[in-house]
Amino acid sequence: MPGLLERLGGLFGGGVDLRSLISPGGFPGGVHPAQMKITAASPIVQSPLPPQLILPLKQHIGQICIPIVEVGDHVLRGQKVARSQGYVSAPVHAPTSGTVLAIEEHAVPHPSGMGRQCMIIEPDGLDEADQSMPSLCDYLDEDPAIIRERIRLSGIVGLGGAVFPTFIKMLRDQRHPIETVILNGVECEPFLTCDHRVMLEHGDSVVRGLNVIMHAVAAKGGIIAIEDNKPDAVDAMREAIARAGFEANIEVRVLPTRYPQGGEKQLIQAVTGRQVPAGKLPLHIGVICQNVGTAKAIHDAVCMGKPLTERVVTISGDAVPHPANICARIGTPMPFLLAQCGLRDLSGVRLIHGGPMMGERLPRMNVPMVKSTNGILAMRAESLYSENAQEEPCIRCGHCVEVCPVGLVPNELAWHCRNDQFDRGQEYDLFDCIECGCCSYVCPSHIPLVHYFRYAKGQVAHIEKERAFAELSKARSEARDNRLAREQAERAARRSKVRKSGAAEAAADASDDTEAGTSGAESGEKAS
Amino acid sequence: MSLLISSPHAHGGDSIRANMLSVIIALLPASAVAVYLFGWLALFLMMLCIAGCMASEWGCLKLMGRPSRIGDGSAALTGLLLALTLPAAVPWWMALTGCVVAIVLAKQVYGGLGHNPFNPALAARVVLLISFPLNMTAWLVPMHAPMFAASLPLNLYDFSQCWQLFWFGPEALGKGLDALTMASPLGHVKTEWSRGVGAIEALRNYDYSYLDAFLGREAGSLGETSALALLLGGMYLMARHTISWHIPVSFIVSVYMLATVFNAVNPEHFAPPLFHVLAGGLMLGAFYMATDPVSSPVTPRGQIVFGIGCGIITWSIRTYGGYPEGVMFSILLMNCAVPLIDHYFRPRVYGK
Amino acid sequence: MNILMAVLLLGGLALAAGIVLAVASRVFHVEGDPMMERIDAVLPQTQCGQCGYPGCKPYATAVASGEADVNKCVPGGERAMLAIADLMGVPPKEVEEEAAPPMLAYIREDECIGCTLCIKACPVDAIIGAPKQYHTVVESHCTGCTLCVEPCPVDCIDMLSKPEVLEEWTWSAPGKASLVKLEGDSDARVA
Amino acid sequence: MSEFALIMLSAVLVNNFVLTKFLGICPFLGVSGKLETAIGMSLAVLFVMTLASTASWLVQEFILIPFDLMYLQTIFFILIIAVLVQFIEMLIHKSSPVLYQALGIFLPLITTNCAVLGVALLNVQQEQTFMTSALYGFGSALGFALVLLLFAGLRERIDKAPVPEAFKGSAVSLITAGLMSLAFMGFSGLVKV
Repeated sequence: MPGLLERLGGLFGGGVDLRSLISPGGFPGGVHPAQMKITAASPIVQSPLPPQLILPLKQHIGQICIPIVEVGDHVLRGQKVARSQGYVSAPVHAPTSGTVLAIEEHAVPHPSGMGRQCMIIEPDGLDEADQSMPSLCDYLDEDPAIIRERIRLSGIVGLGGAVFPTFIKMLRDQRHPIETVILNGVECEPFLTCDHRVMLEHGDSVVRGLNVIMHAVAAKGGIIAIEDNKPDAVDAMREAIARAGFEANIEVRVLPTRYPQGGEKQLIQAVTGRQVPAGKLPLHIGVICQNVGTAKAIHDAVCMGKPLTERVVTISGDAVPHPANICARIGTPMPFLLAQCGLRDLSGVRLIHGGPMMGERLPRMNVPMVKSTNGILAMRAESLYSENAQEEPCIRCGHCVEVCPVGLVPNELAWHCRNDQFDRGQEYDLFDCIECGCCSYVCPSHIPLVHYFRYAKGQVAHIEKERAFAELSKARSEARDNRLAREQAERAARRSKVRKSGAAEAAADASDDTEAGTSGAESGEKAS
Repeated sequence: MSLLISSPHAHGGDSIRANMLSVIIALLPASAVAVYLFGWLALFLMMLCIAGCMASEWGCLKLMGRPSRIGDGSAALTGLLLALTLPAAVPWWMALTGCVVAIVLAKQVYGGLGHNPFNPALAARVVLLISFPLNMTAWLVPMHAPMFAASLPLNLYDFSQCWQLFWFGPEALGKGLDALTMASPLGHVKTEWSRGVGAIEALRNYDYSYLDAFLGREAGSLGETSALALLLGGMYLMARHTISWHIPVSFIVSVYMLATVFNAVNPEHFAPPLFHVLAGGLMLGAFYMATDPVSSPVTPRGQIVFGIGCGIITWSIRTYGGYPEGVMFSILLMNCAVPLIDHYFRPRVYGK
Repeated sequence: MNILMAVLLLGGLALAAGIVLAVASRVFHVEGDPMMERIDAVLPQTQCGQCGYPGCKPYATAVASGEADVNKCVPGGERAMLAIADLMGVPPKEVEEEAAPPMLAYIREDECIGCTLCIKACPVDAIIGAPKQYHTVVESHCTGCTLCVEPCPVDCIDMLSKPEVLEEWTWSAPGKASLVKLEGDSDARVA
Repeated sequence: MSEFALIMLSAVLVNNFVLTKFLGICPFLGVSGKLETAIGMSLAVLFVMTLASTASWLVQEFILIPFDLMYLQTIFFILIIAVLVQFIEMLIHKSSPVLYQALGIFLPLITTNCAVLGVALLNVQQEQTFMTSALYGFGSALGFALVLLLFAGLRERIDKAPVPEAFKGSAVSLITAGLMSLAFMGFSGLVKV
């Protein structure tokens, strides 16, 4: 039935589906892109070790890590090789045993194509594990703080793509007790099936992981949210819950398929019917949201003592001969993974890091997969919509307004961004945009709306930064002017004193230069 | 070097062309009714207007050195819409003037597609109405009009007669314009009103029938007479999601409500609601003109405000104004307010 | 007689009006002109002097008093010009000089003779050092104004372009070419 | 009561100062670039026009008619209006610097705004009473404000549109005003005063 409706909707109008008329519940807006989940039935295969692993030292939102091993060192699988710096950070672990070849800048999966500090590890093929971290099998007896610390030390970040350090989301705040943990098994992006396969094949770990999270935040209930296009995952999760005996407080919630249901705030609204107030976090309404992959990683870290060193990746796209779900070590170069799926010649191919709706096109091919890599799409250049679209004038059809899950007016917003009217853009709630891409998806004029929003966000940040720097410079400049004026006054006073006392003036003059120099240096140091 | 390209990398496949095309398709029933009622004249007029608008568009873009956009169908749609709002007996040069006004003055001057604040077809029509009030209110007696069943002044299915009339005016047929035309229901009611005759009485002496109005067998502009054909097309547009329900429904409902209230207060004096809904250009305006995406609000709430505004102005002008019909004016007036409506009636932002 | 009456009445009314306005101007007197401050706030505060004034504040004062054009701030570029024009309520003027990409001063320390001349020249005290000691530029404070280059007697100060880092990268406007080089067309066969 | 309502309706919609009487075109074009400024200007005009029509009525009734100085009508009215505007400018400068900044040069310009003088003269011509002249002034100002706001909204959109070079700026603005004026013709005959 859903498939039929979708086809019917596609027949009637581009992208806008009739089902949104039938099930008005949940979040507003949204679209129904073609699913393209061609790897849904492909079991997860284990990737062999690549000849080299490229480990970016920052794979999360927050501060970059500091390497704690040196070039030439031998490392073990799961050994921490870079420690976190600052609070919002997650350490990096060696994905396998081997030798550190270099710590240098290397291209990372980023739309800019720029590089960042990476650790290059050459595997020794033995895959020896670092056993120093004990498993906490009886996690229910452990203090939640210990579990959180374990999750922090294991380098776990949100694997749905946001890569926010997980332990921060699990902090307990007495004023806002967590009632429900929502496990995000929605996977609304087309093509991607890694979460789907994880639920099918690692259901027990996922449920156990959810239980760990519930224990850590003292939540009473857990909900695993799955879209109705994955009935097998729903069954698998229900069975896993029954096996673990958690029927009383964990339930599976089946949601009608709609993009971007996997967005944290959208999912919370779809499941609880409540919106997270602006400027607040989900925990303020008693909810936290975690991805199913994250739950599995938490399970592995807590119950098996394994830090985050591998994850499941969907390799798909129309240029891939044999699409697959691959469990690979973090740091595995993408061409190595693509080669396993039969794609060796990368000419005329465009790589997308993530799904087609929110994933980024990668200008560089030889980049590693990282913690946020849920999918790698290799698309033929000619079939990549974003590369071939011709922007036409907006005809103000309002489809973007209808599909925006946040309630923005994308066409007006893009208009302001395009004209560099960034204050008007902020007035139109630019920073509430979640960049889900629904607006661009339905736009009959092929306007790259999301691109305009990203451009404007970047510009606003840039302007803010410049303004802050200008403030600082102004303060320094004023301080200098004041100092010079003061010195001049002092000198004049001294001179007149010297003259009065009849002493030689030359001494004062001679000391002028040195004085200015040292005082300048002093104030400079003070200010810095 | 390459262009930086942001997500999303997929698209639903909608296009401007598809949107314009579906509106043109939705207008087919009304166009067919126009041909049924006004024969060759309707066909001539529609073809002339479509050609005129497309030529104007092509010329403008050529003159400005901008890439041609003829293929997107927006000019053709404007032409068709303009033709459907014209009385069948307008001289060809008047229609052509309308085309030029619509495309040049109301659209290309503003930068072309997507930037015109006013509906081009309506802007052209109002220019014509004010410049040539006589021709623009002379409603040709249509074929199949019940009251003229016995003695039609002119056979509009006769190609050569229509050809003569179209290019050389009624004089070429040896007749005055008055001999070929009749009053439209709205015009009749307005005239009687100014003589102090109530609406019910006026409709009675006009031989008005709701069924004829619904099917379209009455005097009026080419495409505005048949509520049935227009409704069919409107349904199609809504089903295809080219337009949303907000504007047509709020427009028609607000006219209906106002008419109901006043009709209830004084039934002799004020025209009944159903008459208002079926009369004149309301259906055409509500489904095809007010919903013109470029000149209407984008937000659902804004669209409802827009529709209600159109409804109130339409009813007021019809009832109290100097002109018998207010749909065109009401839409143009509300077009002026669209930027403000869009600014002040935005959707609620998530969590705010 | 009639004329006299008219003159008297008109004169009287005008006089009364004048008195009312005079009193009002006293009562509603407004202190100061905040315009200079507001213009100063939109300037980039590089203190580079490229506008022909010795710093940002002097330029702001000159603009506010109508002396200087709105388009003289080179590092501020078009954005600063538009902001100033908007504040002053005058039509925008094209910025004549293209702003150089953001630069940082760098002192080749082994060549530095420790003369402190650059320290004195720096408008924001971003150079530290003592006489006869190496000087160095505090990167996070340098505005890239180039004022220190000229005074250096041994020409040991270079203006280097600011290194691009991933964290500060932002999206350029759609349709604008960026410096991103796309693999996959030329250097294929990576695996 | 219904007489007052009709006066208002007539002044706002049917006999709109800008679009049917073509008075006050200068501020209509000059201050409509931005919605914010237009709102400020509307408020100022609302204030000035209401006051001006009452003040000029008073001058008319108590100075001009008793002393038979009708031939000095224009000069008296201009004097009164100029003083009013000056006074209001000072008041706004003191009380709301933001509004003062927004209005900028246009507040003094109201002095020479033909709409203000027009409403004073029309009042005299139509032999209004004190109440109706105040109402007429207010209504006319409201009509001006309405059209100014609508126009400012449109202009904000048009100014950023890829208007052909030859039509940029006031040309396209005047065309828009013309089309608006055509649309407002729909109201003609709505109220017969």
